Amino acid sequence: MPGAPGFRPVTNVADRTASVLGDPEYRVEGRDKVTGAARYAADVAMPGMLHVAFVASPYAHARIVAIDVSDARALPGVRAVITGEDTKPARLGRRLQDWPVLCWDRVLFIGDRVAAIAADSAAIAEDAARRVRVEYEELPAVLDADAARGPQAPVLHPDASSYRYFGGDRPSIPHPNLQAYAVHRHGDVDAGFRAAHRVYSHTFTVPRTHQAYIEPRAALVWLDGEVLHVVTTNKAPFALRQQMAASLGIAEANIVVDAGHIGGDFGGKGLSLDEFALAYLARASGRPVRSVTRYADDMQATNTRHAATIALTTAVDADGRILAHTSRVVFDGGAYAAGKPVATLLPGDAMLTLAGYRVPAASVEAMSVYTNQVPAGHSRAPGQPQNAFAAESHIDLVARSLGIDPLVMRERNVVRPGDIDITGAPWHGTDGAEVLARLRTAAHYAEARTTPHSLGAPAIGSGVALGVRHVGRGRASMVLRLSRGRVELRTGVADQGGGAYTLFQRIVATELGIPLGRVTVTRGATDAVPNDPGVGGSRVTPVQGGAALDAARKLRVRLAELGRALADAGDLEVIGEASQETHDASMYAYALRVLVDVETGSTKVEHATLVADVGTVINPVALRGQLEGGFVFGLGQALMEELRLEDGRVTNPSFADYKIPTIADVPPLQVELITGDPGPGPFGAKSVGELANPAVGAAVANAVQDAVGVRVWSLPITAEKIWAELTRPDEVREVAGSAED
Amino acid sequence: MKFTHTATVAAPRAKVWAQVMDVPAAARCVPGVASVRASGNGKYQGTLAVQVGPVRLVLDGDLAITARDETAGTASLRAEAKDSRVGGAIHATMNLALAEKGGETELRIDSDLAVMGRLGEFGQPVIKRKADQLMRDFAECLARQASAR
Amino acid sequence: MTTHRVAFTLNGAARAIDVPADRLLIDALRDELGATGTKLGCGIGVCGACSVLVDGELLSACLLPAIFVDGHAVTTVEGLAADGELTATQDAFIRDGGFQCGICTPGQLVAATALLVEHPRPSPDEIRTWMMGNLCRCTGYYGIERAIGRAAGMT
Amino acid sequence: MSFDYHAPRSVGEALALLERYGEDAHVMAGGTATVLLMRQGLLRPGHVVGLRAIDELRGISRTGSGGLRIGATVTHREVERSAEARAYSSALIEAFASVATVRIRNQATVAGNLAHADPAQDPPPMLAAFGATVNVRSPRGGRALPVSELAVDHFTTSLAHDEVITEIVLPPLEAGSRGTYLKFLPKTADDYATVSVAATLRLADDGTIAETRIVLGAVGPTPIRARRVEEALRGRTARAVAEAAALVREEVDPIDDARGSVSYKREMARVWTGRALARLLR
Repeated sequence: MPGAPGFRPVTNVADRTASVLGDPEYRVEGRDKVTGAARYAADVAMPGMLHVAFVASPYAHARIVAIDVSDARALPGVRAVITGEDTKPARLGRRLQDWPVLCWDRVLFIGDRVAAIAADSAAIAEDAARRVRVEYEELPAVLDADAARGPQAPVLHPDASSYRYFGGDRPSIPHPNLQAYAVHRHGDVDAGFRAAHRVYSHTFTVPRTHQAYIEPRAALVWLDGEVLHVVTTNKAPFALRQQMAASLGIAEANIVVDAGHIGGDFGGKGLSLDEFALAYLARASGRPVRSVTRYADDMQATNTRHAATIALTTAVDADGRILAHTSRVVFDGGAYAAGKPVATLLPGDAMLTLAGYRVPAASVEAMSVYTNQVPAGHSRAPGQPQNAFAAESHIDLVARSLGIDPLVMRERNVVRPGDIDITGAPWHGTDGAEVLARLRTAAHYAEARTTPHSLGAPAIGSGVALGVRHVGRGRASMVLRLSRGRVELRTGVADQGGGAYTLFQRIVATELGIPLGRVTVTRGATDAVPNDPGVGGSRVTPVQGGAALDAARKLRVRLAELGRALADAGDLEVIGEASQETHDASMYAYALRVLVDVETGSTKVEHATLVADVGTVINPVALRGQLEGGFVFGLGQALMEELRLEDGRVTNPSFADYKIPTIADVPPLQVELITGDPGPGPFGAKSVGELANPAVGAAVANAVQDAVGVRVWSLPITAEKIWAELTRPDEVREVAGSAED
Repeated sequence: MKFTHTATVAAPRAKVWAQVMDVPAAARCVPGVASVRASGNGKYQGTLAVQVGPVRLVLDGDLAITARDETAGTASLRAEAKDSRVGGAIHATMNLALAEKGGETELRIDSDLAVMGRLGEFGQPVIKRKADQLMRDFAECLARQASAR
Repeated sequence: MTTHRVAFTLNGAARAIDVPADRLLIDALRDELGATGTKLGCGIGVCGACSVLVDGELLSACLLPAIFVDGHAVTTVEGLAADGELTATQDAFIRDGGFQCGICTPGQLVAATALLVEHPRPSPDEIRTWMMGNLCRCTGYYGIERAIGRAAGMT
Repeated sequence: MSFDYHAPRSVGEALALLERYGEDAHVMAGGTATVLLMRQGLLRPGHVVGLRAIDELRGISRTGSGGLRIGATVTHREVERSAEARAYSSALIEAFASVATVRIRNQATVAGNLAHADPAQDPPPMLAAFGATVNVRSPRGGRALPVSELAVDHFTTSLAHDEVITEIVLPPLEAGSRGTYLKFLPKTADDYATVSVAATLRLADDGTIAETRIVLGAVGPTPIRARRVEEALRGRTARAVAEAAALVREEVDPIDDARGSVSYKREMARVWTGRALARLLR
């Protein structure tokens, strides 16, 4: 790794952070996390607890002919065995409940569950699972999102109209194998294309990836009289309560969901699977039941990021200004749509195929398709890594074709407040020109572009890419109690690591003007705190943070009304509420420098500069961590991550073969923050958790082309793909590269 | 996992056809097959012992001829076998085609193999290579036997 | 299956348990001794969440038969701040963003503790080579590197 | 995973146990590979014979003739930190220090690594390039075999089920001989190699290559000795390297997997063979 000798921090946040508090940030749950005291779901045990194993389908698509559980049931130590016959017609899911708790008639992917066993030990449960005999009749598998939409394709969900959909009517779909379909149009697209100097079309693909949290899913479920208790790794406990109540036919009041510390989420832990079957096993056995997912099963059979094919066409004038844009994104949704929480049932930002630019006219079509593959759900900045890889590669290709510097191309087209963007609405957020100007300076762009290559050394290249992310929206509430001069904030927010509790503490202390040490933050299960929307959608800082601020304000007002100081006001309780519906968005941009070994295609990012518009900084350490972690998350997806599937089976379901970056693989990262433009969150804060990862892939692809002149059209950008392009005969390469009209 | 194997047999097609359709005899060409017996209706039962590295498997299962067309010289077989100790199973479909070329017969086997359960976690690429080897040995052995008769 | 008596010290305290031959150290710690600070991640020795020290040597508790620690001294994350006072490394992890979700943190801390014994003032390369066995999906590792630098008195 | 564990104190006792339990017994040294296979349910021995308590299997020492003896249950980290091993060849240290992560190297043993016969492992090609032999004992007696003849297929050795590796012996290096170990890791530092190259080389007095031994890892069912490359270099100079290295493409026998296609691995074998030789000739 290049770098100065001796110790040197590898990142450097410019000293422009404006924390609302001068006090250093010190995680409120930090002590628990560094001493091993912090409790995660798999750490919770109950007396008499049973262990769970599942029987999963080895087929991508099959009819269940018969299940014989007699051998499993006869094994000493087995306390309960259930099959789809016991759970039917229960299905689970976040927005659409289309995933059977246990399958009873058909299995739709490898890993789909048909039976569950509770036993005295995990080993006995697994042994019993091996003794369950399932007779299947194999059916033709639909493994390809294009084939799934053909006229001959078997319909995977013939009973889709009977599925529960939370919150209104499910959007209509033009083909039975679609999970979701949406189109958007604005402006005069045809006129834009008629006026074009040039029109460019390019198609990109992105594979399935796993969130790769280090903590596998875990759940503990028991019945206490009528009340079902659930300890879970789900990051949205109130949503899980609603899903379980609807699916299992239990009143929400009789379900208590307790989500403590969560060992990494990245979108994946919004969907729960085991909890539902465990409820049946707890009832059948009369005992607490716990499951801890084997990591290989987590990778084969939970919810991944969607694989996607993204086709973009853009009309530009002679200066490279965007006149009109059309796009078509096909997401492979896998066997179930259960993992997607949004109303469209598309990955959240599925429609943003040219985000961050002025787009006077656009026609965008996006769909998610049922296939017999691993289900796809939400994953950090859902939809964006796919679309950002495509859009930012596309813009670079257009710039190169027109002979315009890639950064100049972006400067000419980037959105400024009030411009019409890909959504058809006026852009409300970051001044894109400022982000790019800062990037130009911080990355020493002009110098980097003219660095001479020395013979025999790896080729050097620079690449830029930008990205946008909305500031989180939604409603939340929490309780603030004053007792003997101390304030306690009670929240239902689960801790998946973003630093929510420290954020709340700092907001409340700042608003009340008291030392941090006088504010405690406690988390409660769903029976102890007001409803909370959960972590996700870049929501915690603007929404839940907003509720914390509102609570502190209300307490301050009450104290003023009472004419009392905090110390002698007696006991008070207020409920803070926030509703953040502003359509505000942030922008960020990267400049990366890569080294490409031209003999092997091996690519190392040598240095990265990230400029991000973050608004007011409340937690400087956590904010920096989110940006740095987001960059490396993006780096993994850029260079190496891919769930490799063969006939519906994941062939690399472990960290031995599904590689994620280690500490030895991360380059120096310079982070520059723009803090002067306030956002809708507390004190002008914005969201950063999903701000940094999506654009890394394109930045790498663009830098690779800069270095060695070849384009990689799919993620991940592996050494072999670059090598294949470099060794391809020239005439063939030209055809692939001239995808323009 | 899909494989194609071919072998040239120094015998006329009719003779090779008879040889291949004698399933218990032909199955003995698969290294590790312990027993194969007819269970009626074009179905057979058998056991295959195979070692992939340190993993010893004893696969019990069925083999069925699902299609046969002597005129065209084509046949399809389906095999399903399971190792209950390791918790793995294999499923294979094989399409055989015989074509006569100047007194010799070209044997072509297109097979599609699925390795399931925990067994599948022991490196699919390694299993694939092992299966490839097994099918190649099978094709060559069939060719040898038919040539020799 | 044979049962074995395993007598060892856990974070300085003498412990003796009877375990079947196939019991792994991670399960003995978590299920039998209630020491859940050591975390289960990948379960195959890659991620490092279950890192422990046995006689000062860094090992994966998910790959280590419990019987192997008979007669040895085991240190887990719970044993780092034995007297209730956080070590410099623990404190630095909090101040420098050495964790977010915290699931890999016990393993990171145990590994970093061993690193600083072997290399009291580690070079960036020594940090990277040593710590590359401890995966973190949250921080991007920058905070971990800063924290180790601070703990070693280098910042 | 359900077995009786036996902890013999001598090789003799261990062999008696292996004889008694036959195919139902499995030898375990450090346990990294065995525990994984047992946890997956792929290996289900009734008896595990542990070698950790056997003193005679420990230790690293120089042999009288200037070679190196490594006891079977010596861990990778012990080799990495051994002054004797370093004095023998720093390339040997490089190969052992390349294995996985420090945690695994603290547990995994030298003989366990060889017996596991994973073709992507780092030490076997290096040991083979140094011409190391393994000493093996069984109830029938002892034998010595070259490391290069130990692995016969993916995860398969030529050892009988009742044979135990007792030590690895590296012959004395010829004067002027040097070694190197290179590992191609295009994804992460903790990955298995896409291809690895272990090579030793000795120059003649006239500056030509007197002898070279090249063994590649991760590109075949076992470590692959590049004999045609070696032949092509004998008596030649650095100018012959590029042409000679190209011969390795047909000597390796890789598989398609997450680390690359067959054709890519063949090319990378060529590139890294060339780089290893260039390093030795620098």
